[in-house]
Amino acid sequence: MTAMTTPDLAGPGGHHDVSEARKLAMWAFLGSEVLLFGSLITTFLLYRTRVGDGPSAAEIFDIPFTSISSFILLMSSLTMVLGHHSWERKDWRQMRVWLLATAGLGMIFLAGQVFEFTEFVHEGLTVSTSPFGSAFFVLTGFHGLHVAVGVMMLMATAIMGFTGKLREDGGMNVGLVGLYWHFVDVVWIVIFTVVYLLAV
Amino acid sequence: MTEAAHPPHPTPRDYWLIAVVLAVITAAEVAVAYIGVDVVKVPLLFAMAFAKFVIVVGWYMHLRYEKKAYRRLFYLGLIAAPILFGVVLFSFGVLIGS
Amino acid sequence: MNGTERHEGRLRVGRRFFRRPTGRFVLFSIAASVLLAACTTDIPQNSLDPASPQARDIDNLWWLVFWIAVVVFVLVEVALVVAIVRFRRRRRGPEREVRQVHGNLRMEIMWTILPVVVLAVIAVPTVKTIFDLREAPTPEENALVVNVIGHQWWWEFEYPELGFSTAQEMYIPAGRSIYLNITSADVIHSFWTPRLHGKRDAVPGRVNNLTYFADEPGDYLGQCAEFCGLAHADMRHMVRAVSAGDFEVWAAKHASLPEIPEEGAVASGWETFNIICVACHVIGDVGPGVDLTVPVADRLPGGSGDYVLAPNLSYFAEREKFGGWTFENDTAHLQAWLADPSDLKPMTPELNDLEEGRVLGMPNFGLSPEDISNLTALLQSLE
Amino acid sequence: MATLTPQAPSPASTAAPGRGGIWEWITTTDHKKIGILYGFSSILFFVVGGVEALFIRLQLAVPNGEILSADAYNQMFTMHATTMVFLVVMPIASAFANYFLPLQLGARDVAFPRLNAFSYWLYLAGALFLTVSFFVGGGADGGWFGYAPLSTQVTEVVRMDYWSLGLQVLGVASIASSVNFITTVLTMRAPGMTLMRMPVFSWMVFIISFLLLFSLPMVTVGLIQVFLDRNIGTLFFDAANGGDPVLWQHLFWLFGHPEVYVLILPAMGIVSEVLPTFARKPLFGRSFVIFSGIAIGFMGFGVWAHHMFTSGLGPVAEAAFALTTMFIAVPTGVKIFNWLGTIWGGSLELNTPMLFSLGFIFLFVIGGLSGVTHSIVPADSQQHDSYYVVAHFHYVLFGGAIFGIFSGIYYWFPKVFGKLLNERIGKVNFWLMFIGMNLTFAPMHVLGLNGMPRRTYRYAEGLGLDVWNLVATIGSLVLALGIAVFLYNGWRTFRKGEVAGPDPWDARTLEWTTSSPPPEHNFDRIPVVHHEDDFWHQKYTTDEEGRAVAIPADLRPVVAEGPDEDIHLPSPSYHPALAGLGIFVMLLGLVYVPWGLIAVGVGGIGFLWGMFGWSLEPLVRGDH
Ligand code: HEA
Ligand code: HEA
Ligand code: CUA
Ligand SMILES: [Cu+2]
Repeated sequence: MTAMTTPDLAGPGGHHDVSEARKLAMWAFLGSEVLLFGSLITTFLLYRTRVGDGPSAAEIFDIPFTSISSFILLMSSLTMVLGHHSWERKDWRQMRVWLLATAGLGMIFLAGQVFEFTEFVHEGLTVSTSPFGSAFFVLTGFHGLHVAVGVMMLMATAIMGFTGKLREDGGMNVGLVGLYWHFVDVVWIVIFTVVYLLAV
Repeated sequence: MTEAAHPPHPTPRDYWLIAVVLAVITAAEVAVAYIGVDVVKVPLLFAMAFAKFVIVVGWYMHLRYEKKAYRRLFYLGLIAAPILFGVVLFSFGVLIGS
Repeated sequence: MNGTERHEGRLRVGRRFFRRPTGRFVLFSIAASVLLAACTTDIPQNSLDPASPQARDIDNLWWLVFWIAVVVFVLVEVALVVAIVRFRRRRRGPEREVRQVHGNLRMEIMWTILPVVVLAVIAVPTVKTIFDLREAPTPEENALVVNVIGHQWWWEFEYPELGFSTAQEMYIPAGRSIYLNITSADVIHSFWTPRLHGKRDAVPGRVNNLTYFADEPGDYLGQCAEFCGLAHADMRHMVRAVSAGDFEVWAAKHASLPEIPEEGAVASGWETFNIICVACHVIGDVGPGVDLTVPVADRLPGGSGDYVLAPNLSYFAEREKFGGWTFENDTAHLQAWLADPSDLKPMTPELNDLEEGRVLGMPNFGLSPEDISNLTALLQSLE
Repeated sequence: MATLTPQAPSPASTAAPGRGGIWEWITTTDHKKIGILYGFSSILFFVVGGVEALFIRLQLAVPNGEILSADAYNQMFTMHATTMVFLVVMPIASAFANYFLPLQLGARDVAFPRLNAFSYWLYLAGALFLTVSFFVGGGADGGWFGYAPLSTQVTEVVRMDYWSLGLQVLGVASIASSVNFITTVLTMRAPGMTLMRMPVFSWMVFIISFLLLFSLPMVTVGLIQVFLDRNIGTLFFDAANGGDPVLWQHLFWLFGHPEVYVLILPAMGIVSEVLPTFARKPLFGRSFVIFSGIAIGFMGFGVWAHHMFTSGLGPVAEAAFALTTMFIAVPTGVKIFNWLGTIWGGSLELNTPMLFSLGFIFLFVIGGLSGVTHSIVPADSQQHDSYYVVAHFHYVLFGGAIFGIFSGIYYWFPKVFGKLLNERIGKVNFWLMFIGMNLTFAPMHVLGLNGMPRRTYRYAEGLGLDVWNLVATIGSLVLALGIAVFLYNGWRTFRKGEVAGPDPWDARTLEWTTSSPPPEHNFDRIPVVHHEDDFWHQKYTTDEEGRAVAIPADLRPVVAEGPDEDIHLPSPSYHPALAGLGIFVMLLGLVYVPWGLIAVGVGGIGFLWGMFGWSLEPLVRGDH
């Protein structure tokens, strides 16, 4: 915080740049989200071996399956950044394609998660089987929730792109949605390692 | 408010390249998880996850190209989290135990 | 009039403050409250009236820190009051401007370093005492182990080496180390006997330790200190330190089964006990007891039968008070309790779930007056 | 609110005229109106929380008090603390921040006016939701830090559901306004207003925004876990099945300790504004006051486990946290000493705002020193969860935060409402509160050392507690009288207060350059800043000795010299309020799953409607 006193941040005066401010706000919010997921991950680390009578991580995880869905989510960052690129160039048509592709990949990921959850429940792991189960479902479920919100925002922006309501200083813009989306992806990178790969 | 040191923004070609790198690391991660020796496995996995993290945040989220203020906002959270949670886990004996 | 003259004039006013009645009153009340807290010895839970080496260590540390704090307090507050009195604007009138001082680096450094030094002085004995008090008794000390188990809303005391358990009153031999294993059967409680030691939380699923050592035989009152729900206020206990000989006698009594007469009111009470009370309570070997040979660390809170559900009543009559050491153990209170426990002590037995091991109070069984007097007779016979 | 007659619209303003009345308040996106909304709501809840406190004190006046049942008592202190902390001190700081941050920075509004409105409505939704619980199944009764597994026990009773959901929503509201304030500070300062020239109050708001941003997520996760343990059978805090209740303590206090600095730093900011104004001297060691605030912010994240000294952390962790805790006294001391330096050699005008600030210093030092005695772990094992702790935190919270806030109210009231609070009544108000406060809370030190545990609805005779409890109760009545006098003062002032000019105190910062109350657009022209305390430098210069010399009015520089431009004020919008209402309905529904799911649906629709409407409507209507 100390170094923020550098004069390069001196107020720009009355006419502040709205989209810059939004980006800054989004970064601050994401900084806060780091602590949110940090707490969930910490809970998981504390409970990952407390499996009680229920199945353990190693017994039920299907690493190849999760690797594929992780890969899909990772690639959605690529489509996202390409959409962002088109948005910056004001190529609305391409932008819509990439945004919808991103939303699509996100939905595939979510479908994978739903499938995974039902599998686990069948194999006897629910939220109330063991602290491991609670921590696992709440952590990954929370991440899933973030993905779902991201998908909704992507769809909304894409639709706004169709109807021409999307302006550069609109309340939601592709820049912001992009930051959020990448962040959700980044969180999954950590979850994939901490939750899945460490259990092998 | 021009920060002269800004490197040029990546192009779509760069984005695709980065994606390939990310894919390769992911493959390596899975491989290490299965065949790695226990002593090196955990640090290696964390190193690779960290690399992916940095790549996505730096290039896809353009943090490399942003103003210092943005970076600091995010870094604050990023630095606080491992320290605080490290202490919590330590007090539960998790870090020493496993 | 130049500045210095004016300032001297004001300083005098500052001195005068403490000679005025208000000033004296302020000083007096501060001194008085300190003395009252420190010097009264007939307060059963006075944390500044130590009766054990541990409590004495804490007490010494407290007074060191207290007096340092008093010095800081006096310096800062006197500076504040003097500044107010000396520099206050007296009369309305044309504004007299003062020098615009922006700061002084040397002073900043000084008042950063000085507190650091003071705190460093406090830190050394603090850290030392933390580690000292954590030390478990050595084998030579031949400590007596007592498991202290918090329940909503009473304390259970197990003597695993002696093979029995009791409730509300913890007997210990004076002059011998007692090693406490503190845990809980339900929510978090905190075991606190101020004259013997600081408090330690009873956390379900964990065992916390504390060493007690009563210098002299005597009664030491204590109370649950962590909020644990409805009757947290009524969750007290009494530590009875007795001589080694008396302790032997007491332990021998508890290690044997109480005798119940074959007939009379007591016998009828025993019948009722075996029909109703036995669902939760233990007398002798009757009732849902637990296996004391299982280390307390290996037991789980909750429904697995690892802890008893209600106080052991084996030698109930020896207790001075019951119900979380809250009510006189006399006929009137016992009968009132049996008639409607929740009327005496706030509890929510309607939320009990014995299967889950959840007991939030003794239910009202709608006992007849006859049952009540028989049960009272039974309880009073258990000396 | 007759004093709020809208200012004559500035010719440059393009804001759509409001429809007036209630609707104007519901749809407002003006940071000043939102600030006033926050202010009045918190005063209202202050009375609620205060009356709860009075019930507590009346119950404890004599041994075995019988005014409240144990059940009612437990609700009282839980809701008293929850109300005071989350519905009074935090939002009232938010009130000041909303109103004065833009004015002190020389800006027309905060960075995101509609998000700002949304924060308020979310706060109100959470506050009403928590308070409503009293009338439907009972207020929360698990203590303000809701230790698990007590808070997750007995899931068929809904009380702690209200608590966990309500706090959750208040947390989201706070995160939103923190993001808003951070962005405002970083992007909206007037030209020339470097960070080091920023007024100290704005600095403290900036700092607490970071504290909230990084501490609220922890408790959010904890609250979710409590809610899920209660409602869907997760096992986070279920020791019987391998969960660990101590995890909750970490998550709560990782938030809870930074939170107490969130409560005190704004008050310290206020004191740092008031003292220089009425000492007629600049703040002594200004940069040290600011940096010590930053230091407190950082260190505040490293001490949380001092609330868990008796939970069995182990000696290493206990020693470590004892050290971090006691050394937080150093930056705090720096502040205290610099305030002393500020008044030393000044010309002190002992009016009400000044008295409250001086009272703040006096009382906070006491609370701070008892805080340091808490950090002595062995001693804390006696003090913890006793009335000694209650004494500590009321000295810092009431003597500190509330006194600072009262100072701020007396100081800024004329700016906000254009009228001065009465001085004579103000002094009576101060002395009643000062005496009452000490009568109430000083005896609690003794009570605690005499072994009185907190959160006990009754105590037995003969424990040496009777006298001091009675004194405390009498003190609380004096305190109540003082606050009643304050309420009367406010009410009287609205009716016949003395009209204040734009700058009644001859103050130092930019908010005093505008009219009282300020026009809707704050500044006709955005000021250009050349100094810290810029306004003072417009009015004064110094002679060779460094004494202030007033600059004759006709020689003063032009106050506002920024570019003359079109002023775009954000248009009113009902969407933030609608989204807030939606959340309120959803919350109610969540408590009563499954049939409450209908309400969740209805509320969800309202919420989404608000959000979408919000993101589709332009910030400034008629723009583009
Ligand atoms: C405004 C809120 C506020 C503030 C500012 C503080 C400030 C401090 N607090 Fe307090 N605290 C609370 C609110 C606050 N606290 C609350 C609400 C609780 C109880 C929660 C609950 O259980 O319900 C609590 C509880 C609490 C505990 C736990 C007690 C227990 O439950 O057992 C501890 C333990 O260390 C503690 C310590 C401190 C310290 C060291 C400071 C320091 O920051 C104080 C520093 C200030 C000074 C020391 C005075 C000025 C300095 C000088 C004049 C310099 C010279 C001084 C020295 C050399 C010593 N506090
Ligand atoms: C900022 C926070 C804050 C504030 C301001 C206060 C203010 C007060 N508090 Fe509280 N308190 C807490 C925070 C606060 N408290 C916390 C965190 C706890 C811990 C709870 C827990 O353990 O979970 C606590 C607990 C607590 C207890 C301990 C309860 C227990 O452990 O059993 C007590 C006991 O005396 C108490 C008393 C008071 C009193 C008398 C006031 C007084 O200062 C109140 C003054 C206000 C009034 C008296 C209202 C005046 C208004 C009127 C009289 C209106 C008149 C109406 C008209 C004219 C229309 N508080
Ligand atoms: Cu048990 Cu409080
Ligand atoms: Cu704290």
